[in-house]
Amino acid sequence: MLKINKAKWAELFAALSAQGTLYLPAEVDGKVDFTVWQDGTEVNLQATQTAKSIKNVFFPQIENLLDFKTDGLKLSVEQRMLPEEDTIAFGVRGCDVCSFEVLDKVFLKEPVDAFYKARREHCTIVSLACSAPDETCFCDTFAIDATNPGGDVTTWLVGDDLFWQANTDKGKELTEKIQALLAEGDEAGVNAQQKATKEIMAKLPLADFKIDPKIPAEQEKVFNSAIWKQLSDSCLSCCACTYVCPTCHCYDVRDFEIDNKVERFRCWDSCMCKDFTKMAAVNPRVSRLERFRQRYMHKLVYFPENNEGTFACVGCGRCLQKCPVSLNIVKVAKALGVAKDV
Amino acid sequence: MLESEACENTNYNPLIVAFCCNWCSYAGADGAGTARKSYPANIKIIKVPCSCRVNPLFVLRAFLRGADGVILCGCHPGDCHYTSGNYYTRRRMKLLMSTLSYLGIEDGRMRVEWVSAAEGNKFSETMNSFAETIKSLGENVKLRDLRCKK
Amino acid sequence: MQKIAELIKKEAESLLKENKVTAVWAWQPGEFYYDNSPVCFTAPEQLDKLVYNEFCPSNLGKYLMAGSKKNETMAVFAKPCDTYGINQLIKDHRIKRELITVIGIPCSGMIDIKKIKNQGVKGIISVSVSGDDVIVTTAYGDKNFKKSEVLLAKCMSCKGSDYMIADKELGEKMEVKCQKLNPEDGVKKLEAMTSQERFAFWQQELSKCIRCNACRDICPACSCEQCIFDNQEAAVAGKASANTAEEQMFHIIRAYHVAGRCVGCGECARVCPQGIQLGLLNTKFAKDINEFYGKYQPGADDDSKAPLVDYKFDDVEPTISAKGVR
Amino acid sequence: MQKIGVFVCWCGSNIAATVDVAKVIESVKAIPDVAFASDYRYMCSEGGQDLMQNAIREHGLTRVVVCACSPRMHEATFRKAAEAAGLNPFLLEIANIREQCSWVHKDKEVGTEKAIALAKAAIAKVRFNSPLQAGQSEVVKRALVIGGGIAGIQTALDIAEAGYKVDLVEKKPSIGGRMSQLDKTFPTLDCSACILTPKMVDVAAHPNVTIYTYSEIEKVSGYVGQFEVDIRKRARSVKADLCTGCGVCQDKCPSKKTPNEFNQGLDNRSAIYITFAQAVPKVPVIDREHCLKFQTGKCGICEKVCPSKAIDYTQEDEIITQKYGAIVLATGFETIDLTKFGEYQYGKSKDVITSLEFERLTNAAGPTEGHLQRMSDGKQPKHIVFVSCVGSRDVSGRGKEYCSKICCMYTAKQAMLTREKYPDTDVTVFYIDVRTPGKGFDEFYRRAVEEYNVHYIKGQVGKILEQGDHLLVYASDALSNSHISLEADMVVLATAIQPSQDAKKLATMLTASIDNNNFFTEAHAKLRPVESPTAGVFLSGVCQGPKDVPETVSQAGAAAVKVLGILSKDTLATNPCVASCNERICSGCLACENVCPYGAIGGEEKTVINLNGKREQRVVSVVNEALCQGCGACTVACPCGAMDLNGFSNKQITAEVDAIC
Repeated sequence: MLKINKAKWAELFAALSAQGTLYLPAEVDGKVDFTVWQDGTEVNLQATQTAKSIKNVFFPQIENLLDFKTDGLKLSVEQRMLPEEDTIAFGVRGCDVCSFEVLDKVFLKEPVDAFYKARREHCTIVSLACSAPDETCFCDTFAIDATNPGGDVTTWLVGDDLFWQANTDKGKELTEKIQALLAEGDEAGVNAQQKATKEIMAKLPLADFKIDPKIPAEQEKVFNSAIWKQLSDSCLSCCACTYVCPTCHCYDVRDFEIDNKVERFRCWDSCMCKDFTKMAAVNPRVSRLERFRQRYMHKLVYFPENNEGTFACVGCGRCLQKCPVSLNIVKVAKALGVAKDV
Repeated sequence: MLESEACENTNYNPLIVAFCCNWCSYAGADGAGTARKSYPANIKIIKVPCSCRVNPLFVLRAFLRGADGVILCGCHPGDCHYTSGNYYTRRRMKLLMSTLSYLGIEDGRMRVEWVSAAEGNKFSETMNSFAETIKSLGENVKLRDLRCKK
Repeated sequence: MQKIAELIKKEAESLLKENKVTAVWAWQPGEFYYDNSPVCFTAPEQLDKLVYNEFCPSNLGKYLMAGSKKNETMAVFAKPCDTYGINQLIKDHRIKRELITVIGIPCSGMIDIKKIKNQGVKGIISVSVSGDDVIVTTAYGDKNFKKSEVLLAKCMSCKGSDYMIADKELGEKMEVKCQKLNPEDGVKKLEAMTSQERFAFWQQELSKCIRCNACRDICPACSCEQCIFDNQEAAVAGKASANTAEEQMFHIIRAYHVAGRCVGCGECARVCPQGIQLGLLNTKFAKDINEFYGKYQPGADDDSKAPLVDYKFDDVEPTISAKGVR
Repeated sequence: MQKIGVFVCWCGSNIAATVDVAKVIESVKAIPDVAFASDYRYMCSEGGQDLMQNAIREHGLTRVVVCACSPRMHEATFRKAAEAAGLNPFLLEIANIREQCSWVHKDKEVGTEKAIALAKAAIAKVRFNSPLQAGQSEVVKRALVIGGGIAGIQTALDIAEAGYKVDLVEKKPSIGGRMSQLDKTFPTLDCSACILTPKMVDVAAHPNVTIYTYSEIEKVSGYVGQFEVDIRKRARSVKADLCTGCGVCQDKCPSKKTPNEFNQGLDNRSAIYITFAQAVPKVPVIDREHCLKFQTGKCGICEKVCPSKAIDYTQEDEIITQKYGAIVLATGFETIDLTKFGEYQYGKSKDVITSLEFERLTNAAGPTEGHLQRMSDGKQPKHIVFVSCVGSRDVSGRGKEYCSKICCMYTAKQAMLTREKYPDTDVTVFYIDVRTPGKGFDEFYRRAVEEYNVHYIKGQVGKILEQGDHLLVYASDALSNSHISLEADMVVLATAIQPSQDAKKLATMLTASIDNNNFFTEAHAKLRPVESPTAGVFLSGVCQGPKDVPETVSQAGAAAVKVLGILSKDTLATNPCVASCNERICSGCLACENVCPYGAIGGEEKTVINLNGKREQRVVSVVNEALCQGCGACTVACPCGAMDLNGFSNKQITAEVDAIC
């Protein structure tokens, strides 16, 4: 295991940044979010959670796909360039790392999403283990080990030292490039931190929250549950949960017309929205109940059913923090009785 | 400062959208035409039945799409063809202008003027003075959608 | 607050038992004490889940819209500030007055959990409030706060303990005890800046927007069947932020559409997941309206003419002076 | 996709001199849905219209854009032509490339570029035009004439003669107006009363005419063919049906200190009075402000002396509500206030009078029974100075910039008549210019100078001072470029005239526009001089601009003809450019109802299909298309865009904005 002292982090970030665009959690205007590192960026590795997820980096909220141009009566189509620059996502927590597994199952399956794939292939993920989980965290529910978050490189922040361990070829390649900055480190500190963190996690309110892996099989029963009405009645149908969720991946394709040009772009969408997926003029899920149910059925039932039991949730807890009316997947799962709340 | 740069650039020809009510200001513009009172060509008029038909959305849309200035002309208060339309315009636009200023948009990018059907002269003078103001303010960069580059 | 919670429960029980209403809107607890959600109770046996404490900021008025269309009789518990929004919804014909029973409940201010968490508090296990003392028990140890220092911004500019509409009032009126904030102070501060500074400020604020529409969806003045920004026909529909200009447009128009109708409940700013200071925009409109057209408090009644659908012959002209819009 | 036809007019050289028409054609042809584009020397000519109609038929055009003069000129022409070719007339738009392009820009390149931009904006708009069907509204076969002077009387008579009912409303207790105050009329010198009185009698006696004197317009609503008007008939305190007009009441009335308006305040009248001897109706009215009975409760003499028991102190104002198909404004004029012209001593010296006062002074029925005498001492003036252009053609801001038109002639008349009746009286006229364009006018003026020896001095009077019982007039003589001063016994000011004070109020009620001087604006200065821009409202007499009697009478007749054009129809096509509410998205907030100036919008609880395709019951806005005038105030008040305006829809305007920017 390698390590690097806080005193040398600035050098580390500069070195990483030389390898590609470096995204890392930084504080901007009182909020910690993934930001492109530059000299002077206020890096924050203490925050349990970035406000928005790492999804923004791989699957940005808005992305131009192609342009149509007219010249008199002639029409030409121009593809937008694939985003093929090298990037490094640094300081990604375990939950967010696992969100790629979910997104990969969507975007890398046929038909492959070329834009996502290009970004994904050109990115090296440097994860950061959790040491101070919050009450909203429940990654453990999905067997995610926040203390050993994986990715191409795993890092642990113990005291003023950042411990560094390459996991994949990509990770090793990156490590070699910055080898000069890293020193040999002792695993004991990391192990102690992992143990302490797990003890804390056990004390948190959601420690016992588990989702019954058998629920996909009970699809019909869950779908027809009477509880949806009461739950959805309180939902505002905003998209706050969707947009902060690291695994939600729906998008809409729209055109922006400018004189003799049309820019076709995609932008995030949410199944909670009234105007989501308009078929024959209207959203087939006409009621708030249906739309609300769809989001949670998708996360807890349909997605695992189609993807070897993987839930479309990584327990990051962002929706618990951001919902204007404090509705969230935990409340829903518990209300539905699919939680094994021991 | 953007402002001073634009001042020096004498070739800068600001794009101005003028919403004119059918009964007074559009007729005033016609009057300016009949009297051959010129004003910059980059001022383009959109006819609306009454100034109260102008939604702040249209104004913002014009800015978003790259207009450097938007001017709204209607009948003088009290003379509205529809009795009270311009009284609503007055409140609506007052608030919109105040808010644009509050958002840090240059004062003067938007203007409201009352021009009657008989005031061809005033129409032309107003347009000339507005174009001058916009010229001194320079290009609208603050409200423009970057996709709409001209 | 505990005492009031009991009164609420009793009232809800009698309303449902005596079939005076078919539904009662109140709050139910969440996972962490501070995350209560609005809920609709339809049977007395559900009421053991009813909660009322310092974490019930939501205005329940907007939830009455759906039932109103179905001619359902509903009761709603409303804090003094909530009654403004309810009046506004009645005025906008989104709620039928005759269908609803408004029960005023006293409030001594709601706590902003973000203020607590922003001080580095993590792993909250429970919160207990007694008078001005707030004890937060966390997995990392206990933390103490003064309630008056961790109130929601909207409570620090509380409009008072009077109900603008109430068929019945429970308990005794309470006051919010804290250093009072005037929402207009923030606006004045911005107004005093230079144009460039203001632009820079709003660029930063509005560029945070992710267009989740939470501000709109919580707003008691935003009660349209279909928001113009969701209407493809309106040519302003936008889901995502292409650049700040679109965000500016959305927020200007939203503030403009609620101008003279915004009751100043501060919910938009509270629910914004990005922490945009939306109140600064709505309060600006309110301040301008008060200055230009005379004092007006939306939601104080359900029949006055809103300033933007009204006029006077001698209204101030939209002219520009050297110092800006006057 | 639409098939749009674009037609670019040269307007001779009016457009073609500044706009490269061929280039405009070339540019619009490159727009995908432009199926046909052509230019023509005069699109409004028969040939131009044929070109358009043939193209519509041959190319199956679904939309048409005409790049030509202002839509105010020929939109109706082109729409009619399009309709004749089978295209809904509202699928045509005009790009105004004359008034708003070629006439205001000189550079051909700039003009061409702008013309292309305007054409593109019109094309962008027309794509979203929808076919509109004009509805029909019934015509109420009754006209209203506001103002009972010669203009109103003539208009009312002409309409009545054609067989239609007409109501004549006059604010004063009698009809007759200004003309009844005049002594003689130029250039024929007929006695004004002698020619006016028969007309007054005719109109009063006409079975189709109802006269409301001492009445004012209270409220106007509705639209052409269907105006609804409230007339406030003020309480006369005299029962008109019982009164015989004997005049005993005014003789016996003890309150006789009220300035007599009819004589321009030169003498006093009683509190109960008949305006003048030939008044129609010849029924007195009690001026309650000056009546002892009303002010103190004591008196009641008139009631006691009235032989026909016609006095009624309890009478109250009456509101008469009546529907009309058309309205004529004939509100006339008044002289301007001279307080800002201190140099003339008007109001300070009793011997400085206005020309209208002079008319009363020389009239046999006036305060001096026609004897020309000074108001100060009753002596006959030996030297009179007339000052023309007092407040007219005044750019100082104190008076009026316009020429009052009638002053030169009546000054000549007054000077001439003075000289004729009092040959020993010396008459001097100061003038800026003498304007005499009219039949027999210049001859008349020359007679005054040559036959009657009236001294005409081109120059302006700078100051008048009182000196003993004389007036000292300081003036400039522009021809000799010298300052002169002369003594006068009387000075007559040819005071500028201005529209009656009521014009502004009426303009607001009728939504008829007025110009900077409060004269009503005509729909077109040359081609529609008697029509106001508001459909169904016409202009008669000086309320539209200064006129003499014959001009007034001819315009009065013209206005009557325009009214008859409406009244002779059973129905009128309504403006289809009205607001419409999309009930699916209307939230029922009714902000639209609050701003509608016509009360055309109301909320209704309705079962509507909601956005999810389901039925639901809620309040929505409903537009009464017959009442809606299409201003669009509601469309902006509506936050969700449910309310839209035909012909100027959100989409159309947005498309124009996008095309321009």
